Amino acid sequence: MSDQDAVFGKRGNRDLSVVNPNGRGTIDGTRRSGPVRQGHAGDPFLIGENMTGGYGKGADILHDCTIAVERGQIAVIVGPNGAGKSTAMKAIFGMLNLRKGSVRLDGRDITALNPQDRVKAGMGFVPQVNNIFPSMTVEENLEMGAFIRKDDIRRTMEQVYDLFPAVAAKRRQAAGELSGGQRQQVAVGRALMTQPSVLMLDEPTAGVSPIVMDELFDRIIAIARGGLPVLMVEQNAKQAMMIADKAYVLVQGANAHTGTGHELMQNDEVRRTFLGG
Amino acid sequence: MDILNALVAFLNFVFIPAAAYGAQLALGALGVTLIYAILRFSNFAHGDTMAFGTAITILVTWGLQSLGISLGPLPTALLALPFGIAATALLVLGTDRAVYRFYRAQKAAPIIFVMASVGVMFVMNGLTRLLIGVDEQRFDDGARFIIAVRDFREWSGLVEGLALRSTQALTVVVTVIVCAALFWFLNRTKSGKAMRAYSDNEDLALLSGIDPERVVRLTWIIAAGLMTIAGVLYGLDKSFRPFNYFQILLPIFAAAIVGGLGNPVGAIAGGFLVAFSEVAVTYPWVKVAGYLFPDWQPGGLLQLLGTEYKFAVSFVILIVVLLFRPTGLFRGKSV
Amino acid sequence: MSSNRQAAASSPWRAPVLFAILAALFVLEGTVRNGMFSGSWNTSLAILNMGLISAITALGVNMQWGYAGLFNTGVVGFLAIGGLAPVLVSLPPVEGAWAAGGPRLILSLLVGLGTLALARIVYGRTRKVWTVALVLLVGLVAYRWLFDPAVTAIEANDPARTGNIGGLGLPILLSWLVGGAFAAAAAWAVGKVALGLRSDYLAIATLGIGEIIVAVMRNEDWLARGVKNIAAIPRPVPYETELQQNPAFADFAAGWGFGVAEASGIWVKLCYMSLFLVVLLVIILLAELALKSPWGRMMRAIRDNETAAEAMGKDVTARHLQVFVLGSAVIGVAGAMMITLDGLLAPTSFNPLRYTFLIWVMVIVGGSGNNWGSVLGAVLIWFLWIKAEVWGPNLIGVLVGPLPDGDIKAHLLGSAPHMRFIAMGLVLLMVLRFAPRGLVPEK
Amino acid sequence: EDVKLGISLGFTGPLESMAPGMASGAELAMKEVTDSGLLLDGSTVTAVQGDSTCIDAAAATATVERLITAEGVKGIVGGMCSGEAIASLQNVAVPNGVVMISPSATSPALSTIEDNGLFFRTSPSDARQGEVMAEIMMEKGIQNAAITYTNNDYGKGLADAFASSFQEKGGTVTVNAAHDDGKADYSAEVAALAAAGGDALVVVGYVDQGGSGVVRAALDTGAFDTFVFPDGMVGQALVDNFGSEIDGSFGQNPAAEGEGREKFLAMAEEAGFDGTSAYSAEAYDAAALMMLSMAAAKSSDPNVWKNNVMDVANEPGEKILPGELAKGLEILNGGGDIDYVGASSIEMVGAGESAGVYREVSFDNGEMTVVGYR
Amino acid sequence: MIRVEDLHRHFGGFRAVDGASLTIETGSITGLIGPNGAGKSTLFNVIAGVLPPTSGRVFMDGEDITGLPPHALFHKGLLRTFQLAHEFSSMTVRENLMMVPGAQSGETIWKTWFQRGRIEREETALRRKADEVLDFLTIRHLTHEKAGNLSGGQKKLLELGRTMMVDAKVVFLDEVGAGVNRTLLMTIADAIIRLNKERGYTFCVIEHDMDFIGKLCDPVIVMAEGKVLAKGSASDIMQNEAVIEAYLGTGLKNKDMVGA
Ligand SMILES: Nc1ncnc2c1ncn2[C@@H]1O[C@H](COP(=O)(O)OP(=O)(O)OP(=O)(O)O)[C@@H](O)[C@H]1O
Ligand SMILES: Nc1ncnc2c1ncn2[C@@H]1O[C@H](COP(=O)(O)OP(=O)(O)OP(=O)(O)O)[C@@H](O)[C@H]1O
Ligand SMILES: [Mg+2]
Ligand SMILES: [Mg+2]
Repeated sequence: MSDQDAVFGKRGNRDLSVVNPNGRGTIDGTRRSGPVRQGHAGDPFLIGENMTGGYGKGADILHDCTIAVERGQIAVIVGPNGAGKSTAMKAIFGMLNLRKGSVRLDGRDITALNPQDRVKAGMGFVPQVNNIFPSMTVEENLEMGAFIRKDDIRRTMEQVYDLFPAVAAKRRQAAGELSGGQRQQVAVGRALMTQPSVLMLDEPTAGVSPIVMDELFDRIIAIARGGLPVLMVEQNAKQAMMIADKAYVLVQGANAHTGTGHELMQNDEVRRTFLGG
Repeated sequence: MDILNALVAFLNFVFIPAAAYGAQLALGALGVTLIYAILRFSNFAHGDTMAFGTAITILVTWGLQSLGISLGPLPTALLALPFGIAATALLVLGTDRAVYRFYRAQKAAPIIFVMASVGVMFVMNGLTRLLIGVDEQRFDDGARFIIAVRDFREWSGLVEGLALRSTQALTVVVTVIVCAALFWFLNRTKSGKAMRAYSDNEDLALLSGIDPERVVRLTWIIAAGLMTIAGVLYGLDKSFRPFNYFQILLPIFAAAIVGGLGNPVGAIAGGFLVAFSEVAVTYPWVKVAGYLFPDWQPGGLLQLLGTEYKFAVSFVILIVVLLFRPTGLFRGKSV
Repeated sequence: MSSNRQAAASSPWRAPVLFAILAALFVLEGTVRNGMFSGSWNTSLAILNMGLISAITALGVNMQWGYAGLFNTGVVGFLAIGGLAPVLVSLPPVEGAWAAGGPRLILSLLVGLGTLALARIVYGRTRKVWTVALVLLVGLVAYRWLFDPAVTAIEANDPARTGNIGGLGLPILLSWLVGGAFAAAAAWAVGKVALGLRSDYLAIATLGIGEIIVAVMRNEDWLARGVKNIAAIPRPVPYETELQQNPAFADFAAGWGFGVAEASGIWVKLCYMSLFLVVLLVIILLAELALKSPWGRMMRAIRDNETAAEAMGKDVTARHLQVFVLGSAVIGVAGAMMITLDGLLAPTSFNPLRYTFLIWVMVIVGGSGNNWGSVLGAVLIWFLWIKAEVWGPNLIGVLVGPLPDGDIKAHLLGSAPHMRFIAMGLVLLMVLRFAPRGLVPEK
Repeated sequence: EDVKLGISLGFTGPLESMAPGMASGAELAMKEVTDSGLLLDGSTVTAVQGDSTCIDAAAATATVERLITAEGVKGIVGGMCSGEAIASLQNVAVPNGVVMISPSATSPALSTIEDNGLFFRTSPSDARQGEVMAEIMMEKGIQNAAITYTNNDYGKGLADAFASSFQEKGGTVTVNAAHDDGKADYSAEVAALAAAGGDALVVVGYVDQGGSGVVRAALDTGAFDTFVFPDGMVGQALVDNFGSEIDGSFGQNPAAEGEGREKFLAMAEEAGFDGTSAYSAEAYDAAALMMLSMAAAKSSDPNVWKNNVMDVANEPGEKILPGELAKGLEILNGGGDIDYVGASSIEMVGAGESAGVYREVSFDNGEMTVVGYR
Repeated sequence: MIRVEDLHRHFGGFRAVDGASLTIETGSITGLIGPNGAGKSTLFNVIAGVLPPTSGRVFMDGEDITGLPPHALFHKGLLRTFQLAHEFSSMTVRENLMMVPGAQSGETIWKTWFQRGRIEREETALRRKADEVLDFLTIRHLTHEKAGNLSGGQKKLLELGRTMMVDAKVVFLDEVGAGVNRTLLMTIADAIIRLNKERGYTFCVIEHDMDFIGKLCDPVIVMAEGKVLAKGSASDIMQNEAVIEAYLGTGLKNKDMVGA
């Protein structure tokens, strides 16, 4: 089932019957990883440096863009729609080919790794869209989050359920049948299950109600303070800035402003043009 | 009223044959559905791959027979089956490597996969014929009947006879086992869940650390097993002729679609629905009615429609079923 | 991501170059004689003519799939029903058939249709299943009471030679239009029931309707003699034998340096070709006009996202029905043309591999959504389909050449005809590899 | 001169398992003639195969078009199924003036078609065989029978012919139902036949196609145990498939008294193929007829030798059996007259159709034995 | 404008909308808020004809529109946007807009054959209108981009843009704000107000951003567990204990750890 089917039922004839377009990916899963190289001394935990690139053969979207996050910190990316925030996240995750620049994690240069191997290297990611398995139950969604883990996952799962009680009540329901905000909670829950060494979230709070959003931010702070670096894109910029140790403003694929969340909040121009007054 | 004879006539001519045929279709549809759900296309090469697997199994069976190895009352082909599955798995994995992988990497439109599978169908079609020729081959041995008509008549003293071929029983039993195993695998094991996850959302599966190529390989191997088993059971029960394996593709697809493509329960239900509607709707009830109401002398055969329309009739039934269940027999979760 | 590649792949020269290559293939087939080509213009043109008919069929399928995303798996049925038209329209009337039961037959068909309509109205008014069932039952009995004797009488009318209801003796070209109308009517009925529901439903309904139409044509002898076939269907072009007896034509042929038999064949084929080309171009013109208009934009939107299109005020079901009927009508025209070209209606020949799946291959190889692509794909695939008959066995000859003589070699050589499929499959895979989005992709 | 003869049969498609046997039959005759060196001053005859697909009229037309206009064949053994045969005859053979002799197409439509005298067939006429079959059954005391026929013009034509002559003789046909070849399952058909009942089941089909499938299912369910087999079913394959299970059944196929068919079978065995496979003998006869007619006309031009086909096939003249083509050629070269009997006892009536003599066979103790000729 | 009476929509045993009754006054901008899973989108979908109700009625201007298909509602002037953007991904952004207006003569197939000139004129007008909308949404530079290639927020803008292509009576916006830059969101709010004032559109807006709701909406309806929990002005609602309890919350608990 694709996203829309959950609400609208299986109507229409498009592409179905003989082919099954639901859940097709955009990432080339057959690509093999290249070698891992030595990183630079004094790097942050995760850094995408001087990234330049775009989708397929199309024009460049990112222009010499640098994003980094330190251990135990929260880095937030903000910017207008279409600035390239999601693209930067994907670039860091190896989902598009960089023409220039490198991505380094924990002292290693992982620019040549494919996304699968980055997951194995400890990166966790919640994409902005299509971030759940719609026909699997909530519980199975979480299990899939823990796919590469070998240890007991029940404790982590309980923690996720504690965090999102609305979802816990629906653990046997197909995730595709949830409301928009509930799905978002499942998506974040899935990433938390991975117990990654760095967590990347693309607009985790889009569509969730204020009370849940607060919970979520709380949780993110707790996670980061526990030592797990968090890199996220946010449009709920005011709240995000409040908790950000480091904030990036992207405009047209390039770094426009960088600083601590507090600094940028003070900056009038940034506040007016990007954070909504 | 002679209920016993009526019942036996019904069992012998409608129920048992339709059940065996239904099980054969169900196994085929299961393979089609699996590939549809996980690799996202309808595999037109399914029938011809079934023929290939069966051909290999037949060759191995002959080899075993010439060595004097047999399974007693069971067909020797069961011993040869693993070889057939292995060879078919190698073939489909090779095909995947040579054909489909390219399109996967390209993210080609799914319909392109379908057309590529038509190309593969042609090639397999020729390959099987090069391997074993076009003629009919019989390779069943062991006991033919569990219940033979004559014995049944003697035993029961009824006018009507009842036959149960061992291959029919075998087909149904194997189908049940295979389905149960597949269910268990998909819903309970980690690899099975990974397959479902991949089917649901490829990118996210990859972001969860599931290796997509491994899922694809696994799918092909399971599909190869299903195809070979289906093909061999069908060949044991009927006979093996490569052309028939293309012809069976249509009912298999009908079964898979009516059950709800991508849904294993649906595939099974669809298989039985197609088989029973083919047999039951065109069945002339005159004999059964004769036993039930001995005084009634109907003029005709009490047949709804001639057998020449059997496939058409089964389609009408399918459509009517869908009218009342517009989402297919089983929608639920796709694989 | 893929969309960028799409744009890159469709250079404006692509289609013309590919068409030129295709034309070259036909010229080679007409002039060069070697292991690959036969060097006969007759062969070349014969392939081309059937290729053009395939192209029209492919256009119809492309309308349904390429424009609207409707998966029609019953192409064979619509071709067949179109093929009925030349028989019913253009064959001379059968003596005695009409008298034997014609009016009664028509009446029974009217009663049958009337029953269905009545059932529908009753259902609409009362919503009671039992009353509807009753109406249907009474209607069915009346229908069979009228129908069965009429059919028996007609089929008893000289069954070895005729036994069918016969035609109207009208011009054959008219039957092409009628073929389209037949198919459109069938499509309308199917679409009314099946469209607008879920996708698989349409696939299975069309698969079924294809089977049903063919089954009816095979088994209802009164209609078109069933499996006993109908031959000698009138032609819109002169007969070769007539041309051969025409001295003026013999001179004309000699002027071009052809034997009269050969020239007559070529001439007839050229006549057919012109007719087919006219039909093809008219259909393409109309289709392109529509496609390049807001209508085409709306169809693309519907194909792209039905839910959103519906919310934007487009009546998706009605549009689907429209394009389904139009596409089927085109397929029906092609069916009538094909039967005219064959001069024969043989219901046993309508099998889905050849008339549904091969057509699909044509559409997809050509590039779905693109009319010129469909034409290119159709003619090319048809050419390959025919040539594979020669290439396959030649290929195996080359392949087993180095093998030592023996059983295996003999077996392989004996299986040479099956290389037809292998060759076809390999070529198809190669074309798809070279152009994974079709030869001329939709822009 | 090297005379080319085309063989246009359905090497792929539903009847693909019958085509190789037929092609071998035709090639056997050509080889025999070539080896004799007696045709038209030592001409050789080569076969050019074409795949008619049996069901695709357009593909068959293209194939025959190639055989005639590109390969320049002087005659064609084929087509195999009536539809494609009609199409290729009308659209290619007649316009180009090339003879087609079909070993297997039996459609009545072919009798009435405008063929300019270019079409013949060596398969027997339905009407005659139907009558023979009805006669045999009556003699065996079978009063009511069920019929199943393969759903094409051969099956339909023969089944109808048989039904009417059986009823004329006082028999009852309980059901006359079709089966399709190459189908996945015949339970429905057998269920219907069994429900209708009858003392015997007449199986008008092909032995390596649906015919055997129906017999198999009928035996297994105990629906029938006596079967009647017309020409498409009678063959070694039947015995191989069913052995003694069909004891008590019987049938007939065209073959003259004298050793016509036996000789052909022996020759086929020597050449390494199964001569009993359906229509193999008829294909041999078709090719032989062509070459004999050429010899009689002293020309390989089909427009000339088409007029000799009837003479060569019918009385008066010396009877020629398979393996005696050299003898026949010699007589013709000497200006004599022959009556080609061949493997399937050719007798041309009307518009080039074969009338034929039938041999009656019965199945006992798992073997097929010849009972007599009629 | 819209009146909903005792509406129920159940999924299996689950009551997503459980007896909701509400009215949307003509000319108002009504806000609809509530916790995740409260049934807001489901309510929208029932009103917009995408889902049939289990029971209950929907009226528009006093006329019963329950169960009418979406395309019919569109022609009555009822438009909606989707929570998960439903763009026509293989069409360009401009085409996405141009396809919206109904009653285009170019959408009747025979007119495309015989009335080319008229279609051309209509197209030119439409193109101009589409470009105005694109300018307004600040995505004019994306005119020829395939809609599928837009960023998440840009797709949301496109959703909104489509409603501006025709003269609607009432527009349902399902979380236009989610994923849209806050500065731009305020511009959108201005636009909504302008459409409301100048063209008389009635709006019903689902949104989780309380700034946006506060700026825009009067009245605000709060849903929870499929029922209407409260209705009132934005400021009243934000004071409402029950609403704070169920929906708004009281802010971050971990404030102490921020910036540590
Ligand atoms: N197809 C479905 N099957 C089963 N339950 C469903 C289905 N669609 C929605 N639901 C349930 O109905 C409830 C209401 O969903 P709805 O989408 O209306 O919520 P919402 O108020 O829009 O929430 P959000 O703010 O998160 O978008 C949810 O709990 C959801 O799980
Ligand atoms: N798959 C794609 N192919 C081509 N171009 C794309 C693709 N996805 C996004 N783009 C383009 O890249 C640019 C940046 O997109 P991106 O998704 O990174 O924006 P964003 O900053 O995340 O915006 P938002 O806040 O709206 O999510 C946009 O202009 C968009 O048009
Ligand atoms: Mg984004
Ligand atoms: Mg919602």
